[in-house]
Amino acid sequence: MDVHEYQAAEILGRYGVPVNPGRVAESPEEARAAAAEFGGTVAVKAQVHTGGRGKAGGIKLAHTPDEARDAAGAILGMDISGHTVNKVLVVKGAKIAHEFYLGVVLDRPNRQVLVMASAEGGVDIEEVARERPEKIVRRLGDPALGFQPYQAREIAFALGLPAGKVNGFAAIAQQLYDAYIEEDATLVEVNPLILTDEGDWIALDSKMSFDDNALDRHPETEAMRDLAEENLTELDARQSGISFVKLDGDIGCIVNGAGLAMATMDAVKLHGGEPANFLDVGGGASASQVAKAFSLVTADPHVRAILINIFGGITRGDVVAEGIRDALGEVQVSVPIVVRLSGTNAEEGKRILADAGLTAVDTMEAAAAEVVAAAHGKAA
Amino acid sequence: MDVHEYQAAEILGRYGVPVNPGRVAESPEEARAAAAEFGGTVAVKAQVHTGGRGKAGGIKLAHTPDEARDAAGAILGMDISGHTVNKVLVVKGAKIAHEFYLGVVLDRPNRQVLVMASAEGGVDIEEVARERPEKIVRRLGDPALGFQPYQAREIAFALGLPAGKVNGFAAIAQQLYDAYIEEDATLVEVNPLILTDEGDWIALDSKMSFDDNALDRHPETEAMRDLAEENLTELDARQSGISFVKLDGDIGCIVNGAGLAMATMDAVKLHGGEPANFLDVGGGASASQVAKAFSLVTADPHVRAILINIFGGITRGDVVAEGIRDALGEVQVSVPIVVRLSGTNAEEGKRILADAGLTAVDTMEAAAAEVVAAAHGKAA
Amino acid sequence: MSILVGNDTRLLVQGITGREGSFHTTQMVEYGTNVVAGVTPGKKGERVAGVPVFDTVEDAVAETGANTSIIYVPARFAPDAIYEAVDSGIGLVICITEGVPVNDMVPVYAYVKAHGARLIGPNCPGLITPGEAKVGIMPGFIHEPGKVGLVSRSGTLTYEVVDALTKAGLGQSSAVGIGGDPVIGTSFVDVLRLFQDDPDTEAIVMIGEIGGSDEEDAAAFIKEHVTKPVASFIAGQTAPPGKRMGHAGAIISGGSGTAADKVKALEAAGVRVAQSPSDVPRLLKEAIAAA
Amino acid sequence: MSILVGNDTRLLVQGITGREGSFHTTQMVEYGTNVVAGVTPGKKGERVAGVPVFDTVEDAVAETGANTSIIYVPARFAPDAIYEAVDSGIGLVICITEGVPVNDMVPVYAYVKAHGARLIGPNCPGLITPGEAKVGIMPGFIHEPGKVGLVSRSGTLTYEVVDALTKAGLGQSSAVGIGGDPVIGTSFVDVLRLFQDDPDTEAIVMIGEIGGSDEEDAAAFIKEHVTKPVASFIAGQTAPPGKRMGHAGAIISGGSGTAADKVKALEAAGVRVAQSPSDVPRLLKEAIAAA
Repeated sequence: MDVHEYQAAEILGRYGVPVNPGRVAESPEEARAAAAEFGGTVAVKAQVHTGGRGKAGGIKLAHTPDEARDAAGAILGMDISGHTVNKVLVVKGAKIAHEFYLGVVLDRPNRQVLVMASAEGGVDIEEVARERPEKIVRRLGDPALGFQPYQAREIAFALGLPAGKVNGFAAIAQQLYDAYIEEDATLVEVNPLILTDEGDWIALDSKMSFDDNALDRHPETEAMRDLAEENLTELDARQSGISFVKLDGDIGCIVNGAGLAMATMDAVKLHGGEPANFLDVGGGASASQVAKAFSLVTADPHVRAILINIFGGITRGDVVAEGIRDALGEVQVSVPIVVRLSGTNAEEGKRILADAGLTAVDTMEAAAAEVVAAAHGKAA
Repeated sequence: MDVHEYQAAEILGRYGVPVNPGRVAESPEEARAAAAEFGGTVAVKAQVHTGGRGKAGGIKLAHTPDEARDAAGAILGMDISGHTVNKVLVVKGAKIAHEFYLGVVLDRPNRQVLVMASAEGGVDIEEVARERPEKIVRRLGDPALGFQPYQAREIAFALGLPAGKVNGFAAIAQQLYDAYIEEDATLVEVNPLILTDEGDWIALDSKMSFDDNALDRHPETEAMRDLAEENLTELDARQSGISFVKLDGDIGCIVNGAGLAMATMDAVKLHGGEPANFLDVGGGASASQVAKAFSLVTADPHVRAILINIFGGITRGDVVAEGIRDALGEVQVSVPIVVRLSGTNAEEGKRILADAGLTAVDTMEAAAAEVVAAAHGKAA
Repeated sequence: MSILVGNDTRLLVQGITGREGSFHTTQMVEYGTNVVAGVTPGKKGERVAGVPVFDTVEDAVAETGANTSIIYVPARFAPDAIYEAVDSGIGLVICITEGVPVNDMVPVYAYVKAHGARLIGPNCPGLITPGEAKVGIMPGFIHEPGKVGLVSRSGTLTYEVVDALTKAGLGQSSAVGIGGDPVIGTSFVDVLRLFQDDPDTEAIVMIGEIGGSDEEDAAAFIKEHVTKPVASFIAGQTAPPGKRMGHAGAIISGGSGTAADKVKALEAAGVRVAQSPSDVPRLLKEAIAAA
Repeated sequence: MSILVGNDTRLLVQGITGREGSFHTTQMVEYGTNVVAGVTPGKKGERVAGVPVFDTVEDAVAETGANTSIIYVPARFAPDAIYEAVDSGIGLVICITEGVPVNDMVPVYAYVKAHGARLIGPNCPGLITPGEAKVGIMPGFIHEPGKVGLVSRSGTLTYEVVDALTKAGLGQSSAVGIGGDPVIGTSFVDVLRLFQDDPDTEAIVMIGEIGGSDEEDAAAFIKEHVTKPVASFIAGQTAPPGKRMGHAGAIISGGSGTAADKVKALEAAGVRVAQSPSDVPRLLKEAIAAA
């Protein structure tokens, strides 16, 4: 789960990170008031769960309260990579002497938590990683003991910080690491972390993402969820134990198993179609679960045909077939359905489907070819 | 540092341990009021930093508020192993179905933290350990990861707890372990931990001791220090960086180094004397440090002679001699002083002492013999 | 036996009295797996599919000599179950449980490794040595004893491929589902090494998916150390970046972890990569013929 | 060299610019110890007694090939300093610092051990191989090269005994102060094993004190594994129970850890235990003669 910049800053502030004082505004007038309160130059920043805000014009400097109001007026309602801006964050302007990058992520190959930093802050860190990897300093936290003070100092010295700035930086690195662990984050990032002209550290832009599997032990994080930023269909699916991701195509997919669901999407594509979604119905495939899957898929008006791909394992093919049959009694589906059923009790399942007026094919490839043809209005 | 039972219970209560509700009383009337508030039977318990309260009559049951008042009257002011009772704890009576022992300590040989439990609670656990060691169940916490839930369950099952009581016990064991680690304790003990007739767990008597070296990060624990329970001379010494322990003899000892200080006490005893104290002046031996040592030792009216035993190492003998000479200018010492000086610059040091009217001997044994003789009013 | 499990396996089921645990215990016993014990705290003395239940792993190991454990407990209890298994001397732990927080798994991974044990999963279907031992939730009947070692991050997709292999006459030495989480106990490389060293395995199939770089690491390992023919399939060619595809670990982030990169790395290592799961048997036969 | 330190030692001083660190660095350099580097964060480029100072242990090791580290930092920084040394590849770490909380040392001890390094201390005077390397705070001049290995929990008491040995014509191979805390990195048994295996050591002196059971463990080890003559002294015959005698670890608790028990165990293992430190040389000579 992602949160907004202002929420990430709020969390990191609790860990002692020197975040920039800011105020959230949902209207130009609120932005003006916030700017007036801070005085001097402020930045007005779009609060959306996506990057590239700067390039999209979602971050503006304002030297007066009126400018802040106008900036907020321009930004609020803006669409940034498909995200509508509903809130802006108004923060005090800071005199930047130097920009750094500081982030904490999982290092999958090492199965450890990684602290990474760069003296090239304020830019796309992935670009730095790709093009000037030597500019990034990395240290792995010990899996049991965590990140040690000396590691934070090593990073600070490797960035070339002067002696007087080392402890301040090291403290912030430790705070980000602590926040990552204690909040069950999957990403904690400050970019840029700046040194001001006065020599103070300020976390100018904060970002955090969280492990969905750990949200039940962080209700205060869950409460930060911004439904306006969420795909409600995906959330709805999740609550039914279904993994669902909306895509741009027109062929709906209902599959048991995540890997098989991806492979099914790939097969659709291979046969000239475009998948409308990723959907894993999960372990069982009861009538209500399948009905839910149908309603998720058909909620998308672009869907022109549905491919159901089931490999009967522990969940038997006949049970799945019954689920499909019964679900079709519950949900109205008006587009062609192609079913592929294989594995345990597939033959019996096919008979059940046949009784329900559906023909099941044997292979994924045949099913993919058929569903693409059906979507395009012709027989395979 | 030790704390009282009621303070240990307060700390453990914060960790979720089901401690018995209680109220501290410093007068019989307060005890009466507390008993009236709880209603029914209460226990009135002496709050002193020593064991054996029960045998000494420091714990009494009271069935009415008046009985509680009388019990408190009897206990307050009582002397238990040299500790005067200034406070009693009045706790609700509990119907004991079974008593357990549960404690957390450092396991020195393994350098790990040990959780130990016994179904023979309410008695001296050291006696159980000595005589029926098989009655004690032990599990070591992982040095980095801590104590795992399964270990707590293993202890519970090994104690023979019924399935329905396992999780409750395991939770308490975990809470004691957490308190041990987070509070930098050296001992956390609940004895007895009881199951009531109603099947509830109650920690009926709690005990905690703390690592003196970690107190600076636990000001709230330091604030629990009961000066009435402390040897003020020892505390005073500690603040000057001197390790001091009061003993019962008549020969004061001033030594540099803890091991040598113990060896010096042993030498005094070997030569027929009784040491009045353990005293390690620490690394340096400035005039003010030595003066402090003199004042600590001579504060004891039983002291009849003083042995100063210095092995000059990095701290030079001449510097120590100067410290002794100057200290004698600051503090009035009216008992005989025997100095032993060896090691770095010992000869120069002896000259300095001779100028100050003190004769230094070469060996610890000679010094011990001489100081014992001096204490007993005769030449060695 | 082929790799990891077989006739020598003495299996313990942690969480045996739960819905999943009891169902799959029955399935495993029916398959012929030597399930010797189960653990559910407080359920000592019960039996599931004839298997005796104990309160603790320690007791179960002492009584039955279990050497392998499979875990079906809920996510929040899974790390504790793994520690209990490892500390009780179990050398191979298979964690089926899905949804364990990553921050819990980081210390678990290091702990298991430091104690010389092996963890498979979490969030995995388990593993099987056909005809000997099924230690997982896969349908046993689609497998056939043979010479192909299979390793996969997926569940049903693996069954799909196994089914195709069996139908093509390619039986399996062992099939290992390593799991779909970002932090798993056993990687592709670990299993490839075992298959390479296993005299019962003559060819290898590897089923990958988007996310992470385990497939790239596997490609490097194959290039360097694997002399047996390898065929592969990578799921998620059409997956969009930044979205989790069901598995917690199946996500393209910061432009890395794409299927295209993985396919490229594998092909550069001489692996034949199929465009669809059903094409795997044909490519594997080609690879075997070319070897 | 005898044990642990000697002419091959390339010493790094952590906390070199502090009062203790700089003083003892000078002393060690004057003794002839090969002190190659120091570390104080932020003090890179400075020199102490001619020794170059670095910001991190990593840098110091890379530049100077330091293989041993001695730590003089304040107690609250000591665990971090030990982790830094071990993680930077230092194989032998001597922690002089007194007052480190026990709960900090418990994970440190396990970490050092798991990483194959050796920690001596904390709260110890360090160790010396006379004529080769002094790595600690002991006065060097009282030592004489020779064949007696000495191990002790104490500081000045050790100097007392060393002085007596030297005056009695008994030089030392190495003298090791293991420290007076409840949790220390290296125990009597560890050092006894090294002395037993060291061809330069012909006899052993062990100086113990009240608290814990390391002396009893040592006695059991001596009985089983030590063939060289051993003499001992145990301080604290007159120490009362329940009171800490200066050292955090010197406390008789629950009736265990008494000097009498330790003396008994050592005597039962054939060790000659002196009644006073000055008597150690005589007993050791007896032991050598009887061997």
